Amino acid sequence: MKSLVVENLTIATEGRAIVDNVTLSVSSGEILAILGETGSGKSLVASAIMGLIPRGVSVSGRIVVNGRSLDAADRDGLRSLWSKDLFLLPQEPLNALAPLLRADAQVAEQIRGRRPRAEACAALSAMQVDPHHHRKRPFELSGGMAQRVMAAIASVTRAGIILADEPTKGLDVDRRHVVAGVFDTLRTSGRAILLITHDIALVRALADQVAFLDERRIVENGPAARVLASPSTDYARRYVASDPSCWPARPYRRSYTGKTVEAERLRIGIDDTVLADELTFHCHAGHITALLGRSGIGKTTLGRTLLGLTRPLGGTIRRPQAEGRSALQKLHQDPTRVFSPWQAVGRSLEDMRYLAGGEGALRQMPALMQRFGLRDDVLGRRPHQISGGEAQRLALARILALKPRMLIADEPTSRLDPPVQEQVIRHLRAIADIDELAVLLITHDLDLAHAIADRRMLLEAQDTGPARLRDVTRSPQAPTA
Amino acid sequence: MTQPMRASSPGRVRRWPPGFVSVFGFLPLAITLLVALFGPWLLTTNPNRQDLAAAYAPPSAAYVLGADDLGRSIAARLVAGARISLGIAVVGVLASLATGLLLGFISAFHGGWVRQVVMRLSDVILACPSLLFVILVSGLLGGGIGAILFGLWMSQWPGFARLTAAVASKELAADHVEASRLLGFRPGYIFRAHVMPAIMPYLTSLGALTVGANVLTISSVGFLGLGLRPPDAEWGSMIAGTMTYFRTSPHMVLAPAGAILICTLSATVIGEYYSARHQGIEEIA
Amino acid sequence: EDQRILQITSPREITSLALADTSYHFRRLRVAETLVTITPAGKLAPELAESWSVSDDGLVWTFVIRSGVRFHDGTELTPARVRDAIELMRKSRNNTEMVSQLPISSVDVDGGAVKITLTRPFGLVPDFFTDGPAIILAPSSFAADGSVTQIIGTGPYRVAKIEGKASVDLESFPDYWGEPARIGRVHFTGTTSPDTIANMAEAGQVDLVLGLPQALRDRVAASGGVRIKPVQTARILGPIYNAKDVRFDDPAERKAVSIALDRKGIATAIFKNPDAAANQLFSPALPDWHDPKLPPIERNLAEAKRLLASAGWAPGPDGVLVQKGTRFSFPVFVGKQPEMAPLAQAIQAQLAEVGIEVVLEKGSQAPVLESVANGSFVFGFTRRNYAAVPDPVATLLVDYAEATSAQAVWGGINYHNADLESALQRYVSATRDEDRAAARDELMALSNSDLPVLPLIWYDYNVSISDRVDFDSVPVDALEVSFWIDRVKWAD
Amino acid sequence: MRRLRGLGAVLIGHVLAAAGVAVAVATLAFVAVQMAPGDVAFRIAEARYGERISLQTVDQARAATGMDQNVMVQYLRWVESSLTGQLGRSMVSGRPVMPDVWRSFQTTSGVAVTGVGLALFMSLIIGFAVGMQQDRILDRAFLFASAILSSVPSFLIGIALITLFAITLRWLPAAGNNRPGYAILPSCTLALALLPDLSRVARNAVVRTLQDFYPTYGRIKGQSWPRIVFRHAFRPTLVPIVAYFGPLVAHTIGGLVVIDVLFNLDGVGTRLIDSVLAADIPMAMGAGLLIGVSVVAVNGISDIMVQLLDPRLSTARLWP
Ligand SMILES: Nc1ncnc2c1ncn2[C@@H]1O[C@H](COP(=O)(O)OP(=O)(O)OP(=O)(O)O)[C@@H](O)[C@H]1O
Ligand SMILES: Nc1ncnc2c1ncn2[C@@H]1O[C@H](COP(=O)(O)OP(=O)(O)OP(=O)(O)O)[C@@H](O)[C@H]1O
Ligand SMILES: [Mg+2]
Ligand SMILES: [Mg+2]
Ligand code: NI
Repeated sequence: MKSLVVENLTIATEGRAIVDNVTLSVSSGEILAILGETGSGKSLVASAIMGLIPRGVSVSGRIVVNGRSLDAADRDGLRSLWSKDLFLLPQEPLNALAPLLRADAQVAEQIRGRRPRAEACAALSAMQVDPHHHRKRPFELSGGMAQRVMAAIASVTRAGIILADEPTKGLDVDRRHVVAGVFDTLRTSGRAILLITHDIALVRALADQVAFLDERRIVENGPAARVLASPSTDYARRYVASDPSCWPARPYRRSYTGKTVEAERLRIGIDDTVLADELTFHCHAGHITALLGRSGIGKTTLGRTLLGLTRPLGGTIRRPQAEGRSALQKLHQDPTRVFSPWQAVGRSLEDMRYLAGGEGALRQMPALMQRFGLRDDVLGRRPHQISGGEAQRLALARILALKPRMLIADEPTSRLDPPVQEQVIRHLRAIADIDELAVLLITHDLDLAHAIADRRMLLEAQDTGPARLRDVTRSPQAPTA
Repeated sequence: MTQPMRASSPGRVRRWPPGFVSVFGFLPLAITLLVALFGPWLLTTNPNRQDLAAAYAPPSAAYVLGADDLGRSIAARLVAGARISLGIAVVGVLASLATGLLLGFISAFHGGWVRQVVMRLSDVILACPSLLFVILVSGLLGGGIGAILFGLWMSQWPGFARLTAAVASKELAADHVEASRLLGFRPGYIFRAHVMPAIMPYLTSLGALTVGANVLTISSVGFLGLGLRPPDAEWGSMIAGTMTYFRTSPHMVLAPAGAILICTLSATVIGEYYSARHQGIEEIA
Repeated sequence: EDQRILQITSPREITSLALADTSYHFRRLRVAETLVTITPAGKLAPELAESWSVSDDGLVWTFVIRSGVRFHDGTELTPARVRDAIELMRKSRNNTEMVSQLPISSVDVDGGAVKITLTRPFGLVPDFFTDGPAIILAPSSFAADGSVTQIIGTGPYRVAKIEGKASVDLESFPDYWGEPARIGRVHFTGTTSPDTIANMAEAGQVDLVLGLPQALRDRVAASGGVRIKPVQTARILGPIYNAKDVRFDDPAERKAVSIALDRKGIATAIFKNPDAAANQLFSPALPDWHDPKLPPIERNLAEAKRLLASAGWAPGPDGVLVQKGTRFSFPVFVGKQPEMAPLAQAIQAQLAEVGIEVVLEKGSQAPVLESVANGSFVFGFTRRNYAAVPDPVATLLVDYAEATSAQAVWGGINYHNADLESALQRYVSATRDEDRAAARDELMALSNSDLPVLPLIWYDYNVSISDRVDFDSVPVDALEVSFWIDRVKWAD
Repeated sequence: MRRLRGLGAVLIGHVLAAAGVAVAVATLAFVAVQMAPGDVAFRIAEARYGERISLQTVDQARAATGMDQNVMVQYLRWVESSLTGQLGRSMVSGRPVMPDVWRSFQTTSGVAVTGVGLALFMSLIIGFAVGMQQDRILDRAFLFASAILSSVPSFLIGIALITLFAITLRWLPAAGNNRPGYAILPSCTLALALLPDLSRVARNAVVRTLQDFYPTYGRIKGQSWPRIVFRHAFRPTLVPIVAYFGPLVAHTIGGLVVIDVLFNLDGVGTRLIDSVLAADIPMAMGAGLLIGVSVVAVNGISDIMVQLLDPRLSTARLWP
């Protein structure tokens, strides 16, 4: 018997359907992975099952939990199943943890055993949370640690149905395996698991069933092995193919183009804390240089230092200049946040005329938008009303119109789902090739770096002292990112 | 206990129904503002005209709201007082708002010692209760509109400056500002296009609440006998002047007290309405 | 024993213990006494002096000091102590203090008496010793530097505790030389806000309000449980002016301003007593000095305008009178007393009707005095009590005598009148009653015709009495010399 | 350990800030007196002699108070006497400033502590009761009632209370501070004046907390509602309330000026105003000093409490 069945679920806001007529089911001892574009409504489906749909959003359909059939709009009915039948691992762990309670206490209060505190510590340790982090409060934990505390809470739940919303985001490869292990154990103990994720590798490793959500509905679902191996719909095919690990690696070439940015014996840091020292490197026009490195090592800081947003602690930087402004530009991680949220994006573009040489830039825009495949109707919308892919392309177009010499892209695709990521990355490659723009691409994704970067630089920690930069373009073994 | 479980997404809190806000917020304030602006042309009676024989007269056809201890028409004085009480309150807020906006933005934008200076200065001023401030200033400068305005301005710009600095520095750290800076936009543009819209709702709310508070402050100063120069009809001093007769001729106190209440209430309702629409104002302010 | 405490209040605070500041107050509280006092009926009476006499040439006054009087610290009052106290009073440079005005050449102890030798005859010596700062305190009241640190007097009450400026606890003094106080314990609260005074009276929280503001009389009386004894005092409230200023140098101008005022209206509306409208400087509380035959001063706008026109004032473009480029416009400082704000506004409105502009400013005595000092004073109000010393001439002397008038403020600034000066001289040096009476008549006539102060309102002094207190036992003192609380009895 | 050291630094910071503010406020009072138009000696003389002021008494006051000396000398004299803890002598009464100001301060703090305590207690109850009913009829009614109450000038509240409890019922004294129960009406007036704002802060804090996801998530995890309220949500809810103490103390001192006048209390705010207007420099500076110190102290206590309640906020936010 199916543990959880979702029948004809429709979720709509005033005048707009977000999810249309979705039907899903999970049996006990089974993991169903839902994949889909960001903003396609995956989290809302989970909320609907939990009876957490916010006010102002209407929901219809039926939800069958362990044989009990409930109206999807019956919030109270669904809520009465909390913790006994239904359990949620939310997308943002920091919002779900009690802010002033220590990690072990939060796990311990879930445990009905004789020695909850000790069991809680064991559960945390199993998640590779080191003992000295056990007594920390949520705000003292990094995003990855908080994610693992949530996994520890999930690992001791008694509920039969677990909804997990992106449980591995922000984790590096090793930790991802640990969390995957938790779900594996839960599955073995007979839980039914609904797994929402963008991570194709995780889906490959874990999922029994897969469902693709596109354009408001489920476009394809079926056993994971079959669907991932030979997707039958266009969208699923694109999705699977957009995994950077499937892309061909970019061959090495010598560089003959001019240098754009040169750094010599650069020392970077925040305030007086030195993060990295003795950084000597340069970027060539038309090249994409990938900057790799462990989380928190100082990649973003290096980017900001090059842009002049953070004061260097030593050494020299030579930057290109153009029309009184820096010819260095930045592509942000979250594209929907780079436009003023108070006005339509079209307005933000028009405001370029206040810039030196802005009129000329403005005249370039239509052509650029056409080149990036952007329709004019996005211009009338506010930033939060456009998709991440559109926003990132729009941001690229705006930057290109000002004719920079170099672009620093700080994890420009980590908030995007794989198909959109691929689209943006291909545009980035094209810009480098056609417009002779130098790109410094900051990323965690080694596959991605191999696929599109001409050079790869690794920022790595020394045993003592600040981090150093190493060129790993031709080093055979993959550095851990 | 009921379980308030509507919380998965904050959304917008509808604390006051809009119709309610119109009736208790905008409508009375609009009427008072109109009266303040055009009152002098509507008046048929000079608010300072005395008729000692009619002193303490209760409401009647000749004196709609009665007459005060010098036989002046309370209705006429209320109308004249609207201009003074509300005028000072509003002008005081506008002046502090402008100053606070400017200093707050500059200190957020510039950071460093400028911010330190502005913030420490406002700390010191905020530690001094604003009523005390206005009382002292108007006491020392011998009353008058200018003194009260100066006192209100002096004691209130720091609040606006801190609010602006708090919102602005949050906003200035945002990606969209960073992007604009990199693209080469000037501070003026960033202020206008990125920071102002973010601050505006907070300022509207704080401004409206402060107008209400000012009406109260002015009336308290008037009550203490340190307000404006007589015979200017200001609501607080109208109460102060007639308090003595509260139990024998209550109309003399109730009319200005009612005006103060309505005016403050509407400003409060408006301010609360805006702050409810933008949660978290308490944390920032 | 009766543990009840008599709760009293008045609108005075104890600003300090210095004799010049609050000696009046401790005399009113019956803590300290003077050589000579004034009965509630307004007559001179012996207090610390048993009797007094003057030599025939009028130059030597002998005060026989009462024997067996003890200070609250147990020490005895001696003539030597009295002499030292008088020597101290003489040294004061303050012209509001009376003793320092006396033409004393020496003070000597003569057995049980103190002999005061004058440089010239002066008829009012006993009167002058009724002044508040003439209280006689024990030497232990003073610190080494001469400042007063505690009030150790001889009265029927002694100070048990003084807290701040508003609270004094009194207890009866068992060794009092005279009739002991009838109520053992008294608590005094100084309350400046008139509304608070009224509230306390209405709440039955105080037994006596000594000096209930006139405006509050009806309200408190209406509350029940309280009865009020009003009495008209010798205190005048009226405009004073700078007689050298072009606006007031002509008696016609003063007359015009005087008759432009609606006394009846002001007295009725603001002071709640039509009889408070003053038609002369001296109220009926000074029967010898009051002329009951004078008619009330009626408001007469036409006459006022005519007088002003005759003095050379013509309306300017904005309706305000102008004379040779000077506008008939002046600032008036509005004090903190409860009646002053409405009074000033009433006068502003009434003078506006004859083309005189009054600009009201906040502030009370200090700016008035300052403007006097720098010569910019034009117009103000005085609240002068002509019975601080029972003979009004004492006050007139301070205000108008040749020697002191240059420094005087509260009776007409820069006002000189040779006739008045000589009449004053004749009055004090007169040794025969009829000479004195003649001088008095002249003084009365001059003050009512030349208008050094424009008479406007005579103050009432009100005592509100709770029903816990025997109504008839409360003396009400029109001359505001004392509260006479030692004579008050409980109702039962 | 590190947190303790952090708190220690905060504490030292607060003490330094308090000293700084105290001196600043006192100096400000001094400057204010000097800057006021007119001759200071006249104002002192008026305060001392009242009706009996004359040109001679003005000269006397000028000489007796040292006002005839250089401004710098006067200021240094005050600094000197303050270092001995006496704060000099009042120019009006001639008595040492410290005992008088201290008595006023005690009066004020008596009323303030009772009033604020009352308001705090009631607003916590109201805040929780109403905040949990967010947007229901009770909540709406509360918000409207509090808006009305906050629009009534505090002197009218006081007058209403006096009329009812002192004059009509005769249960409590109408004024003064020498009767048992004298602090009740002033405290209640203060409490009623503070209540609307304070209970709104409490209510909003409750609403804010409940808007977060974690209380709901507590239910998802299977925790009981009381446990969530008292173990998960109570501390975060207290934070904005405690953080409001700073503005609260400023409101309190301001509001007490009116209450002092109404109830004839010799409070420290009233003393500051009176003495500045009377140009009683040592007294004004002494009162300013105490007010400044108490504001900073309350701010400091609130800061430290906030940081103890919510260590997230302990980042170098020294004052206020
Ligand atoms: N409370 C709400 N009111 C109106 N629209 C909402 C609300 N919450 C979410 N939405 C919209 O519903 C859509 C789906 O959101 P949802 O969070 O489910 O997407 P998702 O598939 O989980 O995306 P992601 O991969 O980024 O987590 C989005 O367009 C979002 O803007
Ligand atoms: N504003 C800041 N104040 C203090 N420390 C900071 C600040 N921003 C970053 N850091 C610290 O500086 C270090 C480097 O941060 P940075 O953002 O450059 O890392 P990163 O390599 O980009 O990491 P990630 O891959 O997680 O983005 C981190 O240890 C971080 O904690
Ligand atoms: Mg989601
Ligand atoms: Mg980074
Ligand atoms: Ni190279």
